[in-house]
Amino acid sequence: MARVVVDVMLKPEILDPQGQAVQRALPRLGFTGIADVRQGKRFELELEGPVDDAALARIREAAETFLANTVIEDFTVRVEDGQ
Amino acid sequence: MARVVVDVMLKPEILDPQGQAVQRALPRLGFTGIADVRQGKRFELELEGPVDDAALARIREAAETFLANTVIEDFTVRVEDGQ
Amino acid sequence: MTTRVGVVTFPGSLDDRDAQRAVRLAGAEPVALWHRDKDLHQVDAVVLPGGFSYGDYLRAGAISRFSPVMATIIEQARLGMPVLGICNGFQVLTESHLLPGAMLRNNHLHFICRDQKLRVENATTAWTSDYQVGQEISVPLKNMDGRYTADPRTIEELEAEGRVVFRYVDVNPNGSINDIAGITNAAGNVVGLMPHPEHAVEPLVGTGRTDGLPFFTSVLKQLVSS
Amino acid sequence: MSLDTVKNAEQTPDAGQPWAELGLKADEYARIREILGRRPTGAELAMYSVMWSEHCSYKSSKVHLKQFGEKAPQSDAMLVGIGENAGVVDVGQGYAVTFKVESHNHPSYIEPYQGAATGIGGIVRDILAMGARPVAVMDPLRFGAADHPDTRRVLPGIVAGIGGYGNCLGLPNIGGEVVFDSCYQGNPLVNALCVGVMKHEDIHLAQASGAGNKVILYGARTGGDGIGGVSVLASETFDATGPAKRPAVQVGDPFQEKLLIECTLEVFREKLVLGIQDLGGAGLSCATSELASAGSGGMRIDLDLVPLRDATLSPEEILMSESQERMCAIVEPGKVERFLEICEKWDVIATVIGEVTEGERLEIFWHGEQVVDVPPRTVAHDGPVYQRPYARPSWQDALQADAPTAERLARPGTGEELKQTLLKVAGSPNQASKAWITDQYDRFVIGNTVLATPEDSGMVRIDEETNLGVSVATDGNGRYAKLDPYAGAQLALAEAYRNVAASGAKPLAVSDCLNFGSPEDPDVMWQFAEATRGLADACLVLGTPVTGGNVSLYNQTGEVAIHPTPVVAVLGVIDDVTRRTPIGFADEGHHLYLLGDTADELGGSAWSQVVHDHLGGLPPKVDLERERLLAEILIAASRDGMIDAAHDLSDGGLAQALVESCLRGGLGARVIVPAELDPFVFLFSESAGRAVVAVPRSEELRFTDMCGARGLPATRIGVVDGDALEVQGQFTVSLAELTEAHTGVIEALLG
Ligand SMILES: Nc1ncnc2c1ncn2[C@@H]1O[C@H](COP(=O)(O)OP(=O)(O)O)[C@@H](O)[C@H]1O
Ligand SMILES: [Mg+2]
Repeated sequence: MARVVVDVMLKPEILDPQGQAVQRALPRLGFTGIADVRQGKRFELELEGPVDDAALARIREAAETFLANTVIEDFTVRVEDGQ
Repeated sequence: MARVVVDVMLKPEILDPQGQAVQRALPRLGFTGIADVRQGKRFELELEGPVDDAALARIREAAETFLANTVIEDFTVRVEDGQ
Repeated sequence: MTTRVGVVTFPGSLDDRDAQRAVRLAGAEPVALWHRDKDLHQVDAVVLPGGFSYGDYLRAGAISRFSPVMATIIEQARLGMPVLGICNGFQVLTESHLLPGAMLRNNHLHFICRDQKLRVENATTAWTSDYQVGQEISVPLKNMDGRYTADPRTIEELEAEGRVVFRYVDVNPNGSINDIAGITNAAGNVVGLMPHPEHAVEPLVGTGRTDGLPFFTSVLKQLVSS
Repeated sequence: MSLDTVKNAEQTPDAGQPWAELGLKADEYARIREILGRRPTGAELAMYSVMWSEHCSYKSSKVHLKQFGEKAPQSDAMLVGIGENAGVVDVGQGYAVTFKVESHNHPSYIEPYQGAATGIGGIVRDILAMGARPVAVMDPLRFGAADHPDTRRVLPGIVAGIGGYGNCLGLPNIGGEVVFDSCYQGNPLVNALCVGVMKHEDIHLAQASGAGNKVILYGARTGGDGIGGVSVLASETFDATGPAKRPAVQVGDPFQEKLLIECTLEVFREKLVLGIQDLGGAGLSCATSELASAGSGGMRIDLDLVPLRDATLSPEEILMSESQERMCAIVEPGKVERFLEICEKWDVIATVIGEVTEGERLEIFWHGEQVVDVPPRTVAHDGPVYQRPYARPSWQDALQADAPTAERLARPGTGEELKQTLLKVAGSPNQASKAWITDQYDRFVIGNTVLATPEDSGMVRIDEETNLGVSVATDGNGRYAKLDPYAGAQLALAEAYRNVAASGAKPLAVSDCLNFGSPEDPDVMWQFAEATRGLADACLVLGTPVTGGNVSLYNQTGEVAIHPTPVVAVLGVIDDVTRRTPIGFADEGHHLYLLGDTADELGGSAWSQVVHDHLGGLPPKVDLERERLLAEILIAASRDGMIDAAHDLSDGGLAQALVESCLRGGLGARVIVPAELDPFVFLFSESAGRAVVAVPRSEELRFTDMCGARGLPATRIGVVDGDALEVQGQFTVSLAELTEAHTGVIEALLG
C-alpha cells in the first residue's frame, strides 16, 4: 500500500498559540537557539490503489475541501518515499 | 535561517480517534480508496544557528522529552530542504 | 399556528436539549432534526446547537458541515431562513461558509467555562431584535476553539457593515480579533456566536440569569410578523 | 507459537506457564489447576490472572469491606446495593439515582491526560450500565507539592484529560477536590465520580440468562490497549525508575463514548436489553465472566467475531484488552435486529459474539478451537481472599503526641498577625480558589446545574416540572486520616454529609474511594482496617448506607505510602431545588450565625500545614449525633426559607469559610469574636459539626428558636456588610485584598 502525507499548517499571518507555547517552553527546558516554532497537523493516508496522478488529484481535493480549512490553513500533499 | 521539522505520530498500536473520524468521513464526501488515516502533529522549528549535528541532537532530545509524548507517540526529526 | 424551530442533533451535539428548552420557554415549538435527514420538517427557523460534533476531531464543525441536513440548511439559509449557530453551531456555520472567517484554538490553549459579559452591537438581525444596541448581557461561555479570526478585508467589511453582532466586554476570553463574539451574514438571518444564550434562559440554573432568552423571542416575533 | 487449546492443555499438563509474570502467586496458580482439574490454557490463565488481581478481586480489602454490608443502616432508599456496577438509590417521584466514585491513579501518573480521561470514561460506563442517563461528574484529585516540578507535568495533563473527556461527553462537572501534599508526589490520586438518573423500572443489571439469548459486543474496536494493565498497574507498586513493565496506554475516544451513551439509552428505552455490562478493567474477561456468573446458565463466545483494530492480537490479548468505549449486552434473538439498527443509527459498531447456553461453563472459541472452558463464578467471584496482617504502626503514638499546642507552635497574637495568617491560609494552594482548574470544565451543559464549583455541593435538577434535585459532595482529608484513620474516615464522611446538608439537600447514601499504600505493609493495612471500620460505623449512625465504591492500593513509592486517603461521596435529595442554599453572602444586613461548638482543635489543620508545615496531634473530635442535628437544622432552614446562605466549616476553619462566602457573594462581613473564645481559635480551629449561616432579620427569631428548641448552639457572630471582612478589635481586610490573595495562586504555579 502507498502512503500519501498531507501537511496542514496555519497560514503564516495567523497567530499560532500552540507553536508559541512550545517556543516559550523550550528555553525553560534548556533548549535555546530556536527562533520560531509553528505547530500544524500531519495526516498519513494509506491508499488502497496506486498513487497515480488521478489519486493525487483526488487527495489534493480532499485536502482543499476537508482536511484543511483554507481560510486559515495551507497544505501540502506529497508521496511518502522509502516506506 | 534553517528549518527542522519534527513529525509526531501516535504509535501504530495506539488508538487514533481523530484519524478514524477522518477516515470514516472521507467516503461520505465521495473520497474512496483510502484504507487508513492517521493524524499527527507537525512542528516546524526555525533555528537561529546552523543545522549541524549538535543542533540536531538537541532537537532530537527536545522531541524525545517534550514535543512527543513517547509513552504513546513516535517522532521523526528531519531538516527541511528546499525552503 | 405555533412557530416551529428546528434544533439539529449531530453525532456529538451536546446542548441540543438545552436549545430545545430555550425554544420552548420562548413560546415556540422545538423540532428535533437529525443530521442524516435532509428534510427540515417544515420548521421556520433552525438552531445549530453547541457541543462537540464528531468530537471536534479534525476541526470543530468540519465533519458535521458535510451532513445531509446541512445541505438543506445551507440552501434554506441562502433563501432567508433564520439560522442560529451557537458555539459548535457557529463553527459549523463558518466551516460551511454561511458566515465568513474561522475559529481557532483559544489563545491560552485551555477549554474555558465562564460567565461572559457581551455587548450587543447589532439589534436588527433575526435573532437580536429584542435587544438594544449597546445593551450588556451575561451568558455562559464554554469552548476550546473560540478564537474568531478572518483576513483583514473580511474584518473591515464586517465592521463597516455592522455585522459584528456581539463583542466580549471586560475580558476577551480567547483572543478573538476585535473582541468579536458573534457575527451575522449580510442579510441578517444567519447569526453565529460562541457564548451560549440557551444556558441563560432560567433564573434557577446555569448562571441564574435570563439574558439569553431574547434570542429566541426575537426570532419568534420576526417569524410571526413576516 | 501454536494455539494453546483446552485439548492441548489436557495433553501437556507440565508445560511451563508465566503465572508469576502475570502477577499470580504459586498457591493461586495451584488453585486454578485444582478448579479446572488440569493446567489452564494461556487464555484461561490470562483471565484468572487479571480477574484475581487486587484491582478486580479486592483480595486484600474484601474482609474489611464486608462491614459496609454488615453494619449497613436500615434504609428504604436503597434499590440496589453493593456488588453491582453501582448502587441505586430511590429519590422519590419514581426516580432512582445511581452514583459511584472510582480511582484511576496509576494510569494517570504514567500518562496524565489519557489516564484521567479514561478514568472519566470508565465511571460513566459503570453508571450507564445500571440503566441510567449520566447527568454529572465530579473529580476528587490529589497532587504532590504545588511547587514541585513534576506537579507541573501531572496536574495540567490530568485536568485537561478530565475536561477533554467530560466536556466532550456533555456531562457537567459539578464539583470535586484539589489537594496538594508532597505525600502524593509519585502517586497522584485521580478519583472520578459520576451520577446517573433513571426511573425505577429502568434499572438494569449485569446478568446473562435465558439459553439462546445473544451476547452483543458494541462500541469501539478492540486493540492492544492496556493489555496487562489491570494486573500490572493495579497490583504492584509503581516503580518510578523503570519503564520495564510499562504497558500500552489506554487512549480514550470521548466522541465514541458519547455515541455509546445515546445508543445505549435508546436500546434501553425500547426495552431491548436483558442484561448489560460495561467493559472496563479486564475487558472481555471481566464482562463475560461476570455476566455469565451472575446469570442462570453458561455462555459461549466466539472470539473471531470480536471486531479488532489490530488483526495480530492473540486470543489472550483480546480477552485482556482494555480498549475503552465498549459495552456488552444480552439480547433476545428476536430483538437483535432492532438492537443492531439502533447501533447503526448512532454509528456504533455492534456484533453478536456469542450466546447464553444451557450449561454452566463459560466457553470461548478461537479459530474453531476451544481455548477457554471454565466455571465463570470461579473467575469472577471465587478469587483469593487474604487476611493480611495488620498492626498499629509503631510511630502512631509519637505522631499523635506531637500536638500543635500554643507552646509548641507559635500562634498569631496581634490583629495584624491574625490578618496575615488569614491571607496566608486563604492564599495557600490547598485553600486558594480552584477556578483555574474548574474553569476548564463545562459546568452548564444539560442545563440542569443548580449549584457547582465553588459551592459546598454540586446540585442538579432531575425533573423540570417538579424541581426535584440531587446534590453530591466529596471529601477526604488525608492529614486527618494519617493522624487517626478511624476518625479521619469518619471526618471525611461527616464533611461530605455536612456539605450536602448545607446546600439544603437531605443526605441519603454514600460511595467511597479508598486510596491507600501497599496492603503488604502491616502499617498500611492497619490504616485501611481502621478507616473502613470508622466509615462503616459512621454510616450506621448517620443512616447513610455505602452503596458502592472502589479501592486503590499500592499508592506508594518505595517504602513510603501516601497518607491514607478515604474519599467519601455523599448523595442527597432535595424536593425543590429552588430552595437550595448557596454559600455566598449576597444580602447586606443579614445576620451571621455560627452553628456548633468551637474548641481548640488544630491537629492536621490547614493552619498547621501552611504556617508550620506541621502534621501531628489528633484530628478534630467526631460527634456524629451533632452532625446529624446540624444537618437537620440546615435542611429545615433551607426548606422554610430561614437562611439565605450557608457554608460548612472545614479546612481553614471559620476564617476560610468567611473568605469564601464573602468573595462568592461579593459582600463583606463584620464579625465579633465571642467573649469565651480566643480570636485565633475562633478563626482557625477546625472543630467539626459547624457551619456559618446568613439569616435575614425577619427570620431571625424563628431560626434561633428552632436551634434553641433542638439544642444546637447558634452564636450570632456578625452581619453581612460592606466591602471588607472585619473582625472587630482585630483587623479589617478588604475584599480586594482577599481576592488578590485567594485567586491566581494555581495559575501562578502552573499556568
Ligand atoms: N477538581 C475539582 N473539580 C471540580 N470542582 C472542584 C474541584 N476541586 C474543587 N472543586 C470545587 O471547589 C469548591 C471548593 O472546594 P473545597 O474547598 O474542597 O470544598 P469543601 O471544603 O467544601 O469540600 C467546591 O465547590 C468543590 O466542589
Ligand atoms: Mg464545603
